Amino acid sequence: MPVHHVMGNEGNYPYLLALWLLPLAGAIVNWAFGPQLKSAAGALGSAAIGVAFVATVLMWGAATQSVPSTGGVNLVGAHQTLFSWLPGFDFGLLMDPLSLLWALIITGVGFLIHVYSIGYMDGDNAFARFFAYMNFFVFAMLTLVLSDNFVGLLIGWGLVGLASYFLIGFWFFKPSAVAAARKAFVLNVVGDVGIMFAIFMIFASVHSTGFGDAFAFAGSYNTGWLFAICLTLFIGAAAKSAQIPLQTWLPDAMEGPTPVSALIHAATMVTAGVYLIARCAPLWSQNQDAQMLVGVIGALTALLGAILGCAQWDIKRILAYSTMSQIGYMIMGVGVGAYEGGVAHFFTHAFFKAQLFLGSGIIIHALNNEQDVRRMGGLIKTMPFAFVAMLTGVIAISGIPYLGSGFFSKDLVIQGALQHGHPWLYAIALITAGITAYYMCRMLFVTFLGQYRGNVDPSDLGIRHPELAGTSAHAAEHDEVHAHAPAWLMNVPVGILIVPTVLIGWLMFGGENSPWAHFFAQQFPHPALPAAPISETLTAVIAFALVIVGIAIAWARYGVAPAQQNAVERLRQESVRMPAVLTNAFYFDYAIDWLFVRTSQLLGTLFGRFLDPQVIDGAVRETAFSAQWLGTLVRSFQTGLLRTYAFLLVIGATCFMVYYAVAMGAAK
Amino acid sequence: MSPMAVPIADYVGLSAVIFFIGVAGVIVRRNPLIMLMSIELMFNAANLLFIAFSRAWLHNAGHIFAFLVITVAAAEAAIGLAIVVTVFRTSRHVDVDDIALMKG
Amino acid sequence: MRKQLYNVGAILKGLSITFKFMFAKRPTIEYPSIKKQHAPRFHGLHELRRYADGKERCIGCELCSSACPANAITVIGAENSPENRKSPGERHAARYEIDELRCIFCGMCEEACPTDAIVLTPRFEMSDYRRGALIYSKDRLLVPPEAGVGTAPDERPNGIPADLGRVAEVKSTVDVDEGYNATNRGQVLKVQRKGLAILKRDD
Amino acid sequence: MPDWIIILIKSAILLLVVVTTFAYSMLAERKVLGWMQLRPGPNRVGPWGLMQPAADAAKLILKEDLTPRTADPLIYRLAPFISLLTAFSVYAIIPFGASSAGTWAIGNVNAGILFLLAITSIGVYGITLGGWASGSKYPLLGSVRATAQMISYELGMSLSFIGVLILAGTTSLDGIVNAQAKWWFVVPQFIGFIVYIITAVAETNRVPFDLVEAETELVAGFHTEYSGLRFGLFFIAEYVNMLTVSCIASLLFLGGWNAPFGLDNLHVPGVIWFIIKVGFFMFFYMWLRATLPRFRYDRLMAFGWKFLLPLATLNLVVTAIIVAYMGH
Amino acid sequence: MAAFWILGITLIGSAIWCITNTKPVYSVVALLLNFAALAAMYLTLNAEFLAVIQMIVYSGAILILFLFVIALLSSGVTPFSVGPNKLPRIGIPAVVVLLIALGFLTYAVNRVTANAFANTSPTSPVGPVGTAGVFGSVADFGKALFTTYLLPFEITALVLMVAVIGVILLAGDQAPYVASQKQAEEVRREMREAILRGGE
Repeated sequence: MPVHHVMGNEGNYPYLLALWLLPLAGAIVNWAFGPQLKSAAGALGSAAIGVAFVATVLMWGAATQSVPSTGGVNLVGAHQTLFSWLPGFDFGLLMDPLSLLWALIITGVGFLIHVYSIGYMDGDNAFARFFAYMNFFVFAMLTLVLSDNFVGLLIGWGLVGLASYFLIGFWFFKPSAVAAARKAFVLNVVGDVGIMFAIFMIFASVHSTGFGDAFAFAGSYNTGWLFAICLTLFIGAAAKSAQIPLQTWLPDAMEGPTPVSALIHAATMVTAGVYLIARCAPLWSQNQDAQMLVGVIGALTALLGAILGCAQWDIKRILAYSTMSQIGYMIMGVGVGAYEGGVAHFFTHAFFKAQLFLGSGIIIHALNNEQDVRRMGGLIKTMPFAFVAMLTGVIAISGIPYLGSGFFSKDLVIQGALQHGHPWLYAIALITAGITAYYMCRMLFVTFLGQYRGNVDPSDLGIRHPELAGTSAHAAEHDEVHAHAPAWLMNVPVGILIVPTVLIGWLMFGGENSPWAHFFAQQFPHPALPAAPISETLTAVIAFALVIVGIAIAWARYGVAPAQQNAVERLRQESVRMPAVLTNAFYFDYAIDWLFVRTSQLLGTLFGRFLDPQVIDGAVRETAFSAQWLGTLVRSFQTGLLRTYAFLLVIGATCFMVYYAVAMGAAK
Repeated sequence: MSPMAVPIADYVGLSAVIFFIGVAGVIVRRNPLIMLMSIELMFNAANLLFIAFSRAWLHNAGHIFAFLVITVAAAEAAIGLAIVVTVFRTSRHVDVDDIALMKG
Repeated sequence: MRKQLYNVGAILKGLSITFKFMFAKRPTIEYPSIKKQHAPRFHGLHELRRYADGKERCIGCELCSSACPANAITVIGAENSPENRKSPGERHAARYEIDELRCIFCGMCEEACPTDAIVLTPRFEMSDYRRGALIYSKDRLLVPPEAGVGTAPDERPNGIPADLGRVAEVKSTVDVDEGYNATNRGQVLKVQRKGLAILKRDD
Repeated sequence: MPDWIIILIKSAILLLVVVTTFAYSMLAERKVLGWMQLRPGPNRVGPWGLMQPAADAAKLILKEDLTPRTADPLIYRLAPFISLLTAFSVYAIIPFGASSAGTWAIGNVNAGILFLLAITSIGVYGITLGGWASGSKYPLLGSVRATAQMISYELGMSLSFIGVLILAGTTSLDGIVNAQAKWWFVVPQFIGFIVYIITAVAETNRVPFDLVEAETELVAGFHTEYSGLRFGLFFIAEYVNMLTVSCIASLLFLGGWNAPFGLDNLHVPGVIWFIIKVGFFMFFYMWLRATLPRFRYDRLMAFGWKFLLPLATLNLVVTAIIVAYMGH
Repeated sequence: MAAFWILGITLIGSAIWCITNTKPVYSVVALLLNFAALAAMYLTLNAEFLAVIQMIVYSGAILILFLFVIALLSSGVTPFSVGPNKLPRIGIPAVVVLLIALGFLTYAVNRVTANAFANTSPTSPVGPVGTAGVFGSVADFGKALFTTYLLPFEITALVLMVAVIGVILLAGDQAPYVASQKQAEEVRREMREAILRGGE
């Protein structure tokens, strides 16, 4: 047996177990006793997550501890072995700074979103089921980030996919929701399979699935083998994090309730890919090709998401594409080796994207499940709080210097790309920043400025499927009387989120000496890099200039007074003239359809129509005829009497016995 | 631990006899319950061998597999009896000679 | 869940009740050796009384017989002869039989009797193995001379005949004197109930 | 003296003790039932009715032994003996006390508790075969009920044992008792204890689980056709089984011959404590019989499979997890 | 040695009794005797845990199930077999064939024993560390079962579960839930349309 490598200091950490299992307990209780709990289900579900958050904070000291080990390498964080299943698979929990960061977001932001959901889901007839699923998701996600081995990670990976499937299809009476849930699940499973193959390859090399063993071996893998591992791992990451070409499920996933979109499809689950790559930094650092691949795909996704964000009218889809784009940034960051930047962007993004989603949730809830921005407008007067919430979010995501957290982290990523020697990625990232500012402001202006257009006929706005806009089955059901929960239940979490959205970025201020860099000092490799040709300040200036351009264009198109005057006509024109390539999201769905589904079908047809009946069947038919003849002969032996068969069996066995006895006798 | 008092070949012989009695039961009897019991006899003959060899070589793998055989035998008996009950429900009597749907 | 807990509570409650009963006072009267005390006017087995001088009270008038709703009494009167006076009057009962199987113990005979000869006593242990033994004739109904004259119901202390054996003190309203244990009279009745007298009569 | 003679003598003594205990526990049951029903109970034969068992025995022995015409003669005669044999053979391993010389048991088997399970699982054959061989419908129904009931409840019983085994870390009965020197297992294994008590009542076919011999429905269940001594053997087997499960309950959950509440310095012999504990359980059986009505059959099965078994499993899992994390 | 022969003869005798009885209940009794003798033989082979398991599982559960089914089905009224025996003359050939097989097997075993099993008396038992001399005990068995042979154990658990499901399907209530075909068709159509519209 090779030496067993462990990450983290072994010990008993009751808080760690508590924070891992509390959401599961909440889920089970909500699931089993939902009907009895009635409205207490929400409070219970939130409380479970809230206590888990407290436990996470209490784990802070243990998670950041660093003790020198015998091998000269520091053991960072806390590790608790739970049980050993089969040789090579010991299950345990690992909490180091990286896991801690994710756990903080999952439980902290998760808690706020749970509280928000009490208000948002109020009156739904499956209230307890919703919280059971949400708690289950939190448990699954914690399993993913706390596992100390690849199999545990894969279990968590699969479970979050399952939870996501449950929650996207939560309103299962909407066929579109069910279709979206199915799509998400299928694409996620593609990723799961990728990771599974990666685990097979890792196990084949190191005979263990533990992170510690796999990373300790990092320098000794065969290069091609390592690239294959990274590639298959990245397939998983791409599927979960909606990277090209597996990104198509994310916009559709917006069929789920808005808190779900905020928690799962913006703040936590979709960033699992970022976590995976950051966690496997020792593997990626050993392989330039894998880094390049991930970086390029991340950058392309960022750009593609941003472009598609410009063409959407559904407020949640706009946010979904922006999520895709931002995750592209993160993936690019961790891909090229700027791990701290990528992770930082995850951290800030979790706050401001949750902020945006929850803000949009307030609007959607107030407008009775209307999601099309063309049927909004002028909401600044009626919903000033929502405007403030959305505004801070937009500022953060656009990267206005020093005003929002997004600026700092995005800057880290962009500068990181350049530092690690990828000028093209740097350029794409900068351009994307500008586009981001444009489409986010576009959403903000169309939604909040001008006149309210909710009463305008859908076709006058160029909405092609009026029956699909804002008139989902759910809305129809609750059209009449909808007893709204007190607004503060939804407003308070949003209000709390404004603080980190605006301020959290200051953590990253100061580059190498920032608390952020210090936090991860032990976690990520820091190879010596040549100085970047463009300084960080200059990058910030360029980025800011592009952002200003984006905002200006948005203002000119949607914000200025003339645009507001004939907004209805302009929106109709724009909707109708939207390039097909954009409305169809670069034909990715069609491409997948053509490349995989249709080809399989075609192949199937080929086999079915020609190969099978003519070639195979032809051969078989002839065989069959002879077999039939033989069968007629043999059939006479088939008496159907069980005992006859048994007797024949025994005679056969006896023959063998006689043969062996005789043969053995002869051999003597 | 003292060596075995009885040579292993005797156990093999005993096991073979019991096994063949079981086989005879399956072939000769047409009551499915007795056939199932005969199968249990065969299982037991195999188990006896497992345990005798386990003792001879002082290795507990034989014990483990005898245990697994018992478990599987339990499953087999349950399924077999369920089939007997089902057959009885449809035809009010159980006779393996009548269950000849696979007749050629 | 609540229902299950309720069930547990119910079981515990039942257990506590039976446990309490284990130490409760038992109302059992150990009958053959201890008998239950009856009301003073309890209607049990009949007896024929005597006068203080030993003469029978019954004069064979058959009023009891005609008063009997169940036709259980048979009286056949006879003249007293001077040398053998059974009763103070002219007549006496030659035969006096009560079929206790028919009798409904209503007390009409007692009411009808002009000489207070027939009374109902609190004796109730009349079971027997043969039907015939339950037709009580005069030899068993008449108080034997050595046992006194019999007691009128109103004069009966606490309504307890002297031959009932130990009496259970079950009624707090009535005090039981000592000395009501088995007496000669009880012994006589016991012997008669075994059927000896009847056999003699059949002979 | 050779070992086997000692064992023979021990067995004879034990047999005598058990049979006497059976006789008087039967009397005690009639007494206790009487008291709980505000009656004095049997008190005619001998002082306080103490000779009643002898009278009963004489009656049963002298009664005519009938064999129905439709009965299967061999098995009909065999069944009571199977019941009795299994009931008695359990006592081979039950320790009644301990002294410095060792435990008071005929044989100290390492897998004691498993041996016990094995023997009790054979016990059902007496009832089943007896009911089947009687050749009439009520006994057959009674025996079919007995089979299903005893298989179902044996699972719960075994699972409730395993919690104790995990805590004690041994399967030998005196090992288990010694492990309870400090804490009786009724405290950490309270759920297991409850499950055991319920399943034990069901295993011995006692009220409220006496569906097997339900008078009101099945006349007398599996022993409708039995009379005289053979009926008496079934009767003995039932009471001896009752005694057995009471002994097991005392050994497994109430610390066997250990003194309770730190009363060690009273220097009461362990066997006295053991008898007191067993007596308590015997009394509990009688108490139950005086209190509870009979279960309905489907409720009985549902209770066993859907409530007791999951409860016992849960108890087992929780115990295992706690022991795994806290150590012994 | 004596125990082996006594038990062996019991085993063979009860096995023959088991397969020759006309009454299935007698077969069960014979098999019970067989199992008990086998358990005793396991005890002589230091396999006390297996002996106990043999009694609990085989005698206490499997065999009683046979008895249960016999009581349930025949209850002395319905015959198990009706109609003619379709293989009336198979008995003698079967016994002959089996005796031949037995003869050759014995021959082969004797040939092999001469060299292969000649010296099989290792001095130290194969037990887990710290429990020397406990071969065949519960501890020894349990350690092996839950460490080295964990996977077979789990597979067996799966087999048991499959058997349970199978039995329930075979003998249980046979009224599976069938949703409305029309409703299912409708939902399927709506989903197809929703996919084609791409969610817009």
